[in-house]
Amino acid sequence: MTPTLRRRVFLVAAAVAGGLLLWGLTGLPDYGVYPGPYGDVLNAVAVDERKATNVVAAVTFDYRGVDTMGEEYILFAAVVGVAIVLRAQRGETEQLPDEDAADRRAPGTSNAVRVLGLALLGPVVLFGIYVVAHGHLSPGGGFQGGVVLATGALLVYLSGEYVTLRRVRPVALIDLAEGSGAAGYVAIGLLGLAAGATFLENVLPLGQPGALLSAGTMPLINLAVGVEVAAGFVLLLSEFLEQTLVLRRPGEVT
Amino acid sequence: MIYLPYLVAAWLFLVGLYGIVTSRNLVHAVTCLSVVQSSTYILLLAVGFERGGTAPIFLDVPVGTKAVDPVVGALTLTDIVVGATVSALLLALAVQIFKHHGTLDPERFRSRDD
Amino acid sequence: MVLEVAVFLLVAAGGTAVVLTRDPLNQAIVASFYGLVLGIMFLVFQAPDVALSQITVGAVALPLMIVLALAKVRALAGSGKDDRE
Amino acid sequence: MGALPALPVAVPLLVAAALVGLAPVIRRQVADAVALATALAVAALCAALLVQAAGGPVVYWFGGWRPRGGIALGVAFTVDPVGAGFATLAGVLAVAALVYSWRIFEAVSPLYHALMLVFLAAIVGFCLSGDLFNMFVFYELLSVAAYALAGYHTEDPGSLRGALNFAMTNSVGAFLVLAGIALLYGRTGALNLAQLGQTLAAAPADRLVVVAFLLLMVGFFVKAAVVPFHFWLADAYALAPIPVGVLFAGVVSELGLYAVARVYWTVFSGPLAGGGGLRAVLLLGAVATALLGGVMCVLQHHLARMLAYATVSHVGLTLAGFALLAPEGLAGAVLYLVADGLVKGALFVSIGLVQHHLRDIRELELHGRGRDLPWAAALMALGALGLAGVPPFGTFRGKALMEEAATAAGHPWLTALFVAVAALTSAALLRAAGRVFLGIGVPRIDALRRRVRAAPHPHIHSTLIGPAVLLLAGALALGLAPGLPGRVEAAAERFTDRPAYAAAVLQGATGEAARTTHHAPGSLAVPAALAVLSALLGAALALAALRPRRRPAGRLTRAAGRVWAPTAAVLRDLHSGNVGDSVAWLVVGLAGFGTLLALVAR
Repeated sequence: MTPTLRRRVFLVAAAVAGGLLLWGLTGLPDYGVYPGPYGDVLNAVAVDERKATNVVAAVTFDYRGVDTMGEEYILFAAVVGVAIVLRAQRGETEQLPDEDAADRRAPGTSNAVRVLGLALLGPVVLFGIYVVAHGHLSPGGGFQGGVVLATGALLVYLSGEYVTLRRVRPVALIDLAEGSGAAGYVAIGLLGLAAGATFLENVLPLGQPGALLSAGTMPLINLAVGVEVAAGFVLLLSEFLEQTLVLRRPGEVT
Repeated sequence: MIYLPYLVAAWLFLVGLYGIVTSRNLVHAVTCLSVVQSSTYILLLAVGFERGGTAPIFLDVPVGTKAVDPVVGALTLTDIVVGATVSALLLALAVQIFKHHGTLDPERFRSRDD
Repeated sequence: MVLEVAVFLLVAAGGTAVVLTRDPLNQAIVASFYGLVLGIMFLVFQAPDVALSQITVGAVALPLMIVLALAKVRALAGSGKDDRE
Repeated sequence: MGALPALPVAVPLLVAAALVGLAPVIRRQVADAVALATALAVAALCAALLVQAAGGPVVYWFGGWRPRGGIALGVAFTVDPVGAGFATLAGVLAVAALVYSWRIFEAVSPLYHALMLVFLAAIVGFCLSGDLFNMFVFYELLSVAAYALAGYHTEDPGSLRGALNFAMTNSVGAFLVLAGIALLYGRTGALNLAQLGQTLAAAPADRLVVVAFLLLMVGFFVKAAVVPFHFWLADAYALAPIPVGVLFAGVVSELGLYAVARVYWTVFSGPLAGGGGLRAVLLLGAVATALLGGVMCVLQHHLARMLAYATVSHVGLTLAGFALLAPEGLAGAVLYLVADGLVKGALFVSIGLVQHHLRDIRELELHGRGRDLPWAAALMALGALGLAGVPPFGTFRGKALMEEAATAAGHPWLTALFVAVAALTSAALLRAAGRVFLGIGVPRIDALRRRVRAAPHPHIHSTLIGPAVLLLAGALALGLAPGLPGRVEAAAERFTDRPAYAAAVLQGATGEAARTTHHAPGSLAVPAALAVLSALLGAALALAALRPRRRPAGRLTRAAGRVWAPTAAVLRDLHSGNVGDSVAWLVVGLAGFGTLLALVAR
């Protein structure tokens, strides 16, 4: 189809499909009316049963923990996929002759930016760890905290310390983190089996609601997810950054 | 008002698709796809919303306080993070396609190597 | 109530703006703004967990990856003319 | 072995993570061996589950969250023979694919093995799950692994474009599924299939139920590549690595149909029951898919692309079986799907053999160059017969069951469709086999110039032939195993029994052992004759295509050519492989199916 024809065909079809969607959506309860029962039951029992004050986290990592395991592996598969797809690319760019790369060197990073970036690094990493660790208590957890942690690695890059980043981010270590984050989730699931219960059963002591070490396996799963997400995003960012590796070869910036 | 969030979701779903269908740049198309995806989150969270309910976090409020559905929150919060990595995979494919064709415009590489 | 409606409409407008911004680099910036507004909408839905997720990912990580992908494309366009087919 | 249902998902995921974690230090041979052993274990575990499920439903609540008062708190795997059967098929195909990649597929890192295992685990999870959102998660997981595997040949721009189109279109399909889930959740506050079905059965279908079904159905049809949601498929399947193609063509498309059947029978069969209209809508999709796929298959000269369209076509056939909305049709469809999946897997391997030895995969360029590859020739010819559904292949039994069900449901004309489609797809393959292996027909000039033949009697390693032989033997075994159709029918009875399913899941009712249906099998003489007829028709068509043109063509031939040539050109043009086109067609299909459903549901 030509672009014009395709747009016309789409607009006609989308008008019909949109009408159908609206027709179906008006069959929903009014906005603000929740029919239950799933959420109501969980809100009533979860804190007492799981000693986790954040019911969303209790659903994510306990009641529906197997969904989250699947989600974690979607991330895992996507990251491995990016590594596979960009791998050939990386191999080739690294073979580019140095003088060719030097022509297109990025403008040097000013010292102020470098200092600011490095100064922010500590708070960002701390905040990331805090978000991961408190997932079962307050909003947050491994998914959000992992992304925050990964931006820390980016700060290192932005401050012009790519060489440092390379040192901070040896490929093998990131691969190891990526693998162990994913494996950790399954291993915690197998812990349930080892204890004679079911897969992903929360078999650790639950503790008291509100305590940092409470809710049984939830903090552990959050940790595994945090490692996985952080490693995954660092890997993604650095795979996309590899191009810039050529622009900022070791020795050119420092 | 009673259906407004649902309408917003339906609108974003179709607008995002419009963007993909008319896109002349694969990176643009990938971003449009994330708009389509966001509409499903809006829909899920809207159906789980209960007027007057608090967030389902009972750290400062006692259990039994009227709260919104925690399940839809759990379903979406993981999917948002994961969705971004899938977008990254699409972007990686787009970058590689650019490497071969020197363009990101899907209209310019429709030739088939059958 | 008025605030709610305003946020919803802002989200609808934001998503539309993302689609209609045809230049991918500008689009990444608009998408970052859209991610932020979406995060606010999720706060209105009383879902702070999701909002946190949305803001870290939608407003920061995803636009960043788009920009990086574009940077990579630019670098390729500048360098790799000979190894293109 | 109480944990049996969790293991075929958990084990490959764990191994995949370990492979990635140790990727920098692991050797290729170790990765090969570990991945193969894991796939074997998954296949064995799934087979054990199949045996267990044949005795009664197996319900496994993750985290030990049993339902309370009919409300599911957690996520359950609900294993029945149909789901476990598909999971086993996936395991067997994965074993074949990994054996094959062992030798032929150079330059792979452990990341490839990890992705294959994640892919396999996701398929198994999808087949076993009894929770709608959990099905979505595994659907996404298998999709993402599939996108990455489809784009594995990064040096081939076609493969990359195919992967991107695949990913964009299927993502939109997944979002449709998620929107459908949101609608259902807004109505019922439930995600468990049994609980959803029980809640919805209380009221007749209204607009929300119809639209939710539409969204789920279309979302899964994208994966199944039902027309007009199929535009992404050919590039993705044909240009993926051969071992990946084995899994794609063998089981992934079929999963889309499985999902529609599962969701219909557990969730929607109450409110949408007795729908002659729904049956008509589904049959329309089935006929369009079967015919368009068959015609496109004949139009291809790229061997893998040919198989890709054969997959589309046969998805259409199977959809016809499901569309009858009766246990007998479902039983036929299930048996056909499994046997057909094995045959297509074998065909992909034999194409891989050709590609490996002759360094080409295009029919015209390969003219006569395969004379020294008797193994590949035999496999391909046998595979073509398997596709045509000739006895004693399992495809024959499945098709006979579907034909019988179609006649019983008042649609005897479906038999003609089955014959036509089998003739088309087998014709394409036999034509290619005749040209490549026997050198029939006029060679293309440029093909003559590049006439590099395989080394005389090349030594073909058994790891290359083995998988294909095994898969074909499996398809034959399905056709010969005594009493199998009866068992499949019993399984289909249970698959379609919504109240019993709900009782087993929500109340933990074990239920008595499957009712043995004393269904007197109809005479197989007529179906067998029809199957042979379609194969003969296919052979005749293939010969007609290969025969050198006599100069004064008959008037009829010329008239046919006048219609055929422009039609073929238009069809080729429509299948542009363009992302925007695929998505536009998806919306057209959504609007079309939606309008029809809305009309018949009134």
